[in-house]
Amino acid sequence: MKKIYDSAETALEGLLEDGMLIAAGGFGLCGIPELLIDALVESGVKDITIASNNCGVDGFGLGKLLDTKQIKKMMSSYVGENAEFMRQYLSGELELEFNPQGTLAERMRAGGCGIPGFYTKTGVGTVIAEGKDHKDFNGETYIMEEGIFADLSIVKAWKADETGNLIFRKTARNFNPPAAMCGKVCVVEVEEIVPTGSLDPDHIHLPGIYVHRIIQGEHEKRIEQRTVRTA
Amino acid sequence: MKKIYDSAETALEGLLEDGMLIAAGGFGLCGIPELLIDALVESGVKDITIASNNCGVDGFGLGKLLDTKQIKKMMSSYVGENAEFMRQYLSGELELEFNPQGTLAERMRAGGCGIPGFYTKTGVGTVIAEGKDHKDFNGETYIMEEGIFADLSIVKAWKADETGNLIFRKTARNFNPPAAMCGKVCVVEVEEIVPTGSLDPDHIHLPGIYVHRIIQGEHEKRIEQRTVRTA
Amino acid sequence: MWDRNQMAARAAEELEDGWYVNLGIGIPTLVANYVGDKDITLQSENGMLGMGPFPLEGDEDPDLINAGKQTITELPRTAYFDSAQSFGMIRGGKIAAAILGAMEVAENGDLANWMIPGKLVKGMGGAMDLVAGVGRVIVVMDHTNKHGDSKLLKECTLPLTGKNVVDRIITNLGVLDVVEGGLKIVETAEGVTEHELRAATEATIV
Amino acid sequence: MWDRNQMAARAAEELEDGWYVNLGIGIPTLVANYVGDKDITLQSENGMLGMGPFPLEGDEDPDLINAGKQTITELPRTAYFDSAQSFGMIRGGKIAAAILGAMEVAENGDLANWMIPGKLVKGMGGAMDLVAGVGRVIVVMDHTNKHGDSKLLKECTLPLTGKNVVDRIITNLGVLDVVEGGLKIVETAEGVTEHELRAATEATIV
Repeated sequence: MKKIYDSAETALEGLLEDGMLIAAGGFGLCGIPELLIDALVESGVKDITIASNNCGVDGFGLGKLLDTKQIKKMMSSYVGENAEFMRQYLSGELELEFNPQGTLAERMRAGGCGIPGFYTKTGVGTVIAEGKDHKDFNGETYIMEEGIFADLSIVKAWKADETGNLIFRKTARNFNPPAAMCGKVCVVEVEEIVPTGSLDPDHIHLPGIYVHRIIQGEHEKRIEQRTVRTA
Repeated sequence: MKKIYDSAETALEGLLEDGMLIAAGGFGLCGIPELLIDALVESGVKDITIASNNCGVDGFGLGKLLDTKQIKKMMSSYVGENAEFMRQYLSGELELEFNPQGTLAERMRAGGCGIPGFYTKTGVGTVIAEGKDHKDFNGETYIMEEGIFADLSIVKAWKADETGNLIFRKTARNFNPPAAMCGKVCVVEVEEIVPTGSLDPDHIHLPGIYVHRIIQGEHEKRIEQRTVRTA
Repeated sequence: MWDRNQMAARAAEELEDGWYVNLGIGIPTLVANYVGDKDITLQSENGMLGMGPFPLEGDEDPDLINAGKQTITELPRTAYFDSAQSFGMIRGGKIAAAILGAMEVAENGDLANWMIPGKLVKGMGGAMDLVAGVGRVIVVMDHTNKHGDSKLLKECTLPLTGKNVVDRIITNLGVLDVVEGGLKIVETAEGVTEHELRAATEATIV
Repeated sequence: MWDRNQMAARAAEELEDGWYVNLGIGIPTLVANYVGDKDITLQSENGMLGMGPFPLEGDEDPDLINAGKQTITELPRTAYFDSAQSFGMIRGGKIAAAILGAMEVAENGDLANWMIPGKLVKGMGGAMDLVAGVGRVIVVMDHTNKHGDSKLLKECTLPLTGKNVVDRIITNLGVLDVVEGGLKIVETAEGVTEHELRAATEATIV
């Protein structure tokens, strides 16, 4: 079973459909699937819903799909610092389902783990809780959140072996494993594909069972807030 | 904050109480906290409930606590090959709450993650589902399982640094991370304590935030079913 | 009539290239010997994908066992993870098929393989999760018990492992599918007639 | 009256040796400069424990950022993990305290810090999870907004981040605790009288 594809475009072949739900890894611009996002732009797929913590920034990352109006709805925790995201939301052009960051991550993991619902204290007593099942456990109130079952996951890792075992690097791991887990099909872009057997089986962050297609490519890895200290 | 203790006995000091709930890592005899189990036997703590996939074997691992009748109740998925476990259960001396293996692991993780309940398909239509909340999602029936919140976790890892960052080895990882996560206090025994900074931060399986006390010691690591092939 | 190895070989034909598969204890374990050049990755539900064969004498590692607690080896593709992650992938439908043993299978796909009340308490281990979660459940077992009674029943008498979960049954007498209304014979073992297979089966054959 | 750094220094006094702590964006970030020789481990909720200072020029790593998307560094004790694990430890109560900024705090401990309807949509990020999960929620903020109005209110007017979640408030005027019936003054900032603090506060002071 060959999982390696030669480009983002071919790796997405046959997987795209208007109106689909895509789970995307990354936090801000860190660990985002740049190449697959570009291929989504190229594909012209539209009316998509994206579950992703952020929506990139103006003109980069998932922000590109805002510019082309391909996104119908975002499931996110954070809008800040993306003017076009806020504009489309406030003008009603874009649907936005706010998810607390931890709820979003857990909903993705839950979907990947066959858990259709779980209870959390997060958001109780806020707008997030409106319309959701409430239940008491040991005298405290919790709300039910549902697992996310995506049609497609797009993910960025550092290294993959040929069977799709993945290793992430530092805080670029973030939402990538849960996003990868919750998709019917998961496509991954990496900086390097290494021969199977060259990764220590105890160092693998996400086993290849979650990974269906892999591409290797160059990443810009733009820094959102370059901050330094003086020596 | 010094987390390193010089023996299993001192590491458990002040933590034991009759009737308490203890989550234990390990699968069969693989990755079990041998030294902490021995210290529990020595302590004489009684009427304890243990959440652990197995209960060791006759006379080894958690089986020792069966021999001394310190266990009131087990929360497990597997009894097989432990004659005393089966005998005490069938004679009514020991309570046994059967948990499907994946449900047990997920219940521990849920407890550690502040999730008091989640839905699963596992066990629907079986005795496991009796008395549990049922709920339909997308036309399929699921049951609710509750998070496990243990008073104490006892866990075996391969290496720890001085801040309690843990690395496990091969299939000895098993229930250890979820068991570690669900305890109010978590005590870990390892084969080697290494200086903080000598573990790659991307290779850590369980961060030290979950770990309160650490001991280093010698492990018998008994093999339950020695099987070999001929060359 | 098939022997254990022939049953395992027949079960191996069920597996497709690229699948991740979980094999139960007993005859299902033997299936690994018959996958040939298909690219199959075996899961051991105690926390491993890419399970290799038993070790050579002297290479046994107490930290490396399968779900049957047997010493095993790793492969170049192996990855380790914890039990919560392992059953996450099972429950989440990432495992294409499980091949399991059984005490009883009913004609509606009910499966019983974890206890005989008051007599034998084995525990369900990971079987309840597997039958609830994996893509396809294939049972491999003898057609009858040691008393000669059919293990393919109208209804299970033992506590269930799962309800309506079995897709296909491979026995020493042949292969049957669970379909609307009962079991359907897919093929008979060498030297077994359809009449013999029917005679040995309590479950409705449609 | 305290300046930003004095507020951060005062907030640092809240932290106890051995704690794992989450610091929000803004003034809370400055708290890290004042922990002294206490053994504090900082969590960055995007997937890191043991957050170090900003890098030296030229050492910035795009794969190493904090929850404010700023480049940071690692420490000898650092461990990385994914977002589900990160919020698992937050929700599970493993983080001893969070120090956060706020737009409004009510006298019952309600907190609002994520949006102004129709005007500013920032998003809650991880704040809702933090206030619901951590052991102790400490708010650090200016006592009044730019119009001079109290940010310590009888009731929040903005959409809530959490209900009854704030334990202690540190402002440029002093320190207040959320108690039965309202806020209780713990101390006043240098040069601030209790009268001045009361006058600048809309919330009930008990």
